[in-house]
Amino acid sequence: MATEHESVELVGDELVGNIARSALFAALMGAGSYVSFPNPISPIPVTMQVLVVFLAGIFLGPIWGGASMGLYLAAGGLGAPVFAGGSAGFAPLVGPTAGYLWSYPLAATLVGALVHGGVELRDYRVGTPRLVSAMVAGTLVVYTLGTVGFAYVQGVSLQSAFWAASAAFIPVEAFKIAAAVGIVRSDAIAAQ
Amino acid sequence: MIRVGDLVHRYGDTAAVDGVTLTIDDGECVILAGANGSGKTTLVRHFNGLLEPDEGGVFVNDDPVEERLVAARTAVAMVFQHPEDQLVAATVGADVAFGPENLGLDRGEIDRRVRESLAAVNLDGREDERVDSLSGGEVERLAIAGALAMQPDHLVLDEPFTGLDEPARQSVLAHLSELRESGTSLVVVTHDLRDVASLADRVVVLADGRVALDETPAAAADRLPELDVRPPC
Amino acid sequence: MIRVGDLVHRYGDTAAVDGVTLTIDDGECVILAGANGSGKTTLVRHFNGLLEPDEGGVFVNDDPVEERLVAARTAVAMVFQHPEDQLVAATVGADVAFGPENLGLDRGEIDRRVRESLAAVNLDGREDERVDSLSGGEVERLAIAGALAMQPDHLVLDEPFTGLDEPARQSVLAHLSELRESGTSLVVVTHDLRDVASLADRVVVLADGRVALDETPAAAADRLPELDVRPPC
Amino acid sequence: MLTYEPGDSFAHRLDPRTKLAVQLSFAAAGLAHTTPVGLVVLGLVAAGCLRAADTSPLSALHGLRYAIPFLAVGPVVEAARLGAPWFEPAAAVEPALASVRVLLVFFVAAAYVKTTPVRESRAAVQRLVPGRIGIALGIGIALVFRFLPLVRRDLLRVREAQAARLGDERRLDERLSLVAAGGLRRSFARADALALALRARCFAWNPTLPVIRFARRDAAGLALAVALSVSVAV
Ligand SMILES: Nc1ncnc2c1ncn2[C@@H]1O[C@H](COP(=O)(O)OP(=O)(O)OP(=O)(O)O)[C@@H](O)[C@H]1O
Ligand SMILES: Nc1ncnc2c1ncn2[C@@H]1O[C@H](COP(=O)(O)OP(=O)(O)OP(=O)(O)O)[C@@H](O)[C@H]1O
Ligand SMILES: O=C(O)CCCC[C@@H]1SC[C@@H]2NC(=O)N[C@@H]21
Ligand SMILES: [Mg+2]
Ligand SMILES: [Mg+2]
Repeated sequence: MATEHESVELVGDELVGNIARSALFAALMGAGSYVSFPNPISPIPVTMQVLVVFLAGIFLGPIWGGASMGLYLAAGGLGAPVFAGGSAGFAPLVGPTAGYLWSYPLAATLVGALVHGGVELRDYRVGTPRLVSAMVAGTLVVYTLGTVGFAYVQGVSLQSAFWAASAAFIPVEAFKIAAAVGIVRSDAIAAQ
Repeated sequence: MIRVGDLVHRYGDTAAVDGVTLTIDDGECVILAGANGSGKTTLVRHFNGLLEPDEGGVFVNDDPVEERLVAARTAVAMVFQHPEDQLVAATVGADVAFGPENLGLDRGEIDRRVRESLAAVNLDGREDERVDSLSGGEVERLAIAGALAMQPDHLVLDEPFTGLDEPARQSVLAHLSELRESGTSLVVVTHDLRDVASLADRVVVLADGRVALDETPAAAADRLPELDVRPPC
Repeated sequence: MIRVGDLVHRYGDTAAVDGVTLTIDDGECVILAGANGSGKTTLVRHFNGLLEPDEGGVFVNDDPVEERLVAARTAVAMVFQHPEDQLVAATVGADVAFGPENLGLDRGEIDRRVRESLAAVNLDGREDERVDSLSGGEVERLAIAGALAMQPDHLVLDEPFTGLDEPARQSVLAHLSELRESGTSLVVVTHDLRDVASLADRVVVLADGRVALDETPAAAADRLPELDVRPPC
Repeated sequence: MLTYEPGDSFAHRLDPRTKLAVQLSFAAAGLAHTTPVGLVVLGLVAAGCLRAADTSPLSALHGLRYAIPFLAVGPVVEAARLGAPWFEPAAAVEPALASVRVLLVFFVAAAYVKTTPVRESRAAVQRLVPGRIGIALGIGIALVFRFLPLVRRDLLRVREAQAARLGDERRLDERLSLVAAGGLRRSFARADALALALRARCFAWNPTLPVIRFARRDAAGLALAVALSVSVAV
């Protein structure tokens, strides 16, 4: 019995935990894009995705926050219904919202790095100004890539892309940043 | 054989398991009972090295668990309190295959184990069904199949009957007796002996993280109520 | 009083509740039994407007639920089948206080209710513990406390005894009888009558979304097994 | 919603790697040839893919209905003017071609989603991405598929739990952060339980991978992928 499976190389405990959390955050991201409201001035819907991007960076840190968003894109690309409105497959990754989607891993990594002050996971309960500026920086990344992506894929100018795909959302993001601060400030999640 | 010696497990300052010594022989069926919070779940998680002892040691087939993790985890399979959280794949067949795949078995052997384990819980032929379309009793049985596919010497079930209706309970119970016949030893965690007493060789009761009683079901019956465990009726 | 008339609830094409008519009087204790998937949970979720009828209507104290949601939710409190679904706050005390706070009560009254409800489930003095460090049975008890703190006219409990140890079960049962004495009506959902039969005025059994039996416990006992419900023993 | 459906169409029987190659090269070819002629050719290829997947273009369109507004908006914003003549059709041509291209990519991707089960996608990833990263990625992807319905249900339950105790009486922002915090707490709990389950079942770096095999019919798909890639270069 005991010698039967000598060659099995177990994945380390800590890593298993991180993989599980990344997968759960990717699924949470899928749930966050399912909650999508039509936006009166843009064809792109208002979703909770960006809120989850912030939370992934804050709670999982730069490395695993970024990894979970990468996992989100991979699972969606292979057919999990995790993109806005429950759509799935490779197409959204090269479609009009591609810029947004590809920005998520970068934004989560950036938010995580700014909150935790480096690649190591530290206490995420930092001061509000730092928390907010980290998320503002993340938002900038999301919208820069989102606008550029829309312009490139749809063959329109950057200016049109900005008005069509980005402008209408800015106020909504402030609200998501406030919600994220609220969650961090509450004692909802035990310090890890 | 599972052997636990002077085991202590602390969460922060409080000891959830507080000096337990216990042996579970091959082929035995042991009920591990005790009040809510008495440390049952914490104790069994040491049997296959999911938790590390703060003091004392755990041996499976005479190997120390911490040093021979793979051996311990193939010898002791576990069905958790919420079976839903332990299914890792989206379809029935893929979920049962997960354990054997990790053991690096060849494909023919994996397929054989998947078929046999599903048959053991009456889910044969349903490999391609989606996990989220199963009923509560079916999810419980699928979790058991996933554990069986490891071909364990010991199967640990943490409150396997909660939420199951009478036909589902009967069916799980019937499968457990069959397993026992075939030589697998069983550890069933519960605080209600009414459902499983018929199956058991021994009843071990925990109170505040210590073994308060270790007897045959008949001998234990009288003392169960004072230990906050429901006796068989 | 809760009154349900010709209620139909469909998930997609299949009717989980398929024409149920039922009245629960003030101060009554009704057991709602039935096999897994017979529609019990779906039915009770209409009592406080968590689901909307596809056909038929639900009235609480003669108000239509859909039009008077707040009144219905004040009058009908609910313990969910999976208690961990029900917790909304991070600590024990904050969770129990959630409902009373929403009722706009003053702080003294809220604190009093929190204390009393926790005492009823043997969790007194544990206000500051985090919900994620509780054991399975303790979570169940906390969920019950949260509903008790609403001091409703009707209390609906969906399989409340599954994870409870004997003292907690006894304590909850005693508290339920007290509530009943004081005029609160109770609806207990279960597929196992052994724990609650003593309390009940009536047993209503669902099968495939329809009322298959509506009797006193004594009169019902014989027919329960054929409806996949465990009779009292 | 667009999801996998069991079946035995030609595309169902292809190796997932072949299908991935076709998708990638198709998207690249679309970017390279956004001209009327190029798009007609690609349109034929896309029709062929749908045919191989036994999917009618109408049902594929239905699965994509959410994406349609995007495709209309590009041409409209680009042609709109803030003064007379208000609308300049010529400016809309290029964005319109871009939209057609995107639509075609959607069709081809729909064929993949409809014909490829998670198990095969996972196997493809674990073979295409080398080493431990591939193993972890493959499992991670399978876990996302598995936990998506649970997480969605959890969020719904948190909302219901609040509503049942009159949480709807609270302010909107408070409610939202309560739901988000509740969902987050449940997700962490699920992740911890899941990690335990993975460890109990010997989650390892060197598992036996699910079988996928190139067969003769894959030659046709791979030839198509090569042709599309070559067309990008010329
Ligand atoms: N992760 C944890 N962190 C802190 N304390 C914990 C943790 N898990 C369990 N405990 C505490 O340890 C004690 C034993 O818990 P355990 O889950 O082992 O009990 P149990 O006997 O399985 O109870 P139940 O019948 O309710 O499932 C309890 O008091 C519980 O509150
Ligand atoms: N959200 C849902 N979507 C689709 N079908 C559902 C949903 N919830 C329940 N069902 C189906 O409706 C039927 C009734 O379910 P319900 O949960 O009301 O049963 P129950 O009597 O409470 O069973 P149990 O004893 O297992 O809790 C079942 O067949 C179930 O599969
Ligand atoms: O899943 C997709 O297809 C991407 C949708 C992108 C939505 C963007 S993200 C930034 C902005 N804020 C929102 O609420 N929606 C848009
Ligand atoms: Mg337990
Ligand atoms: Mg139910």
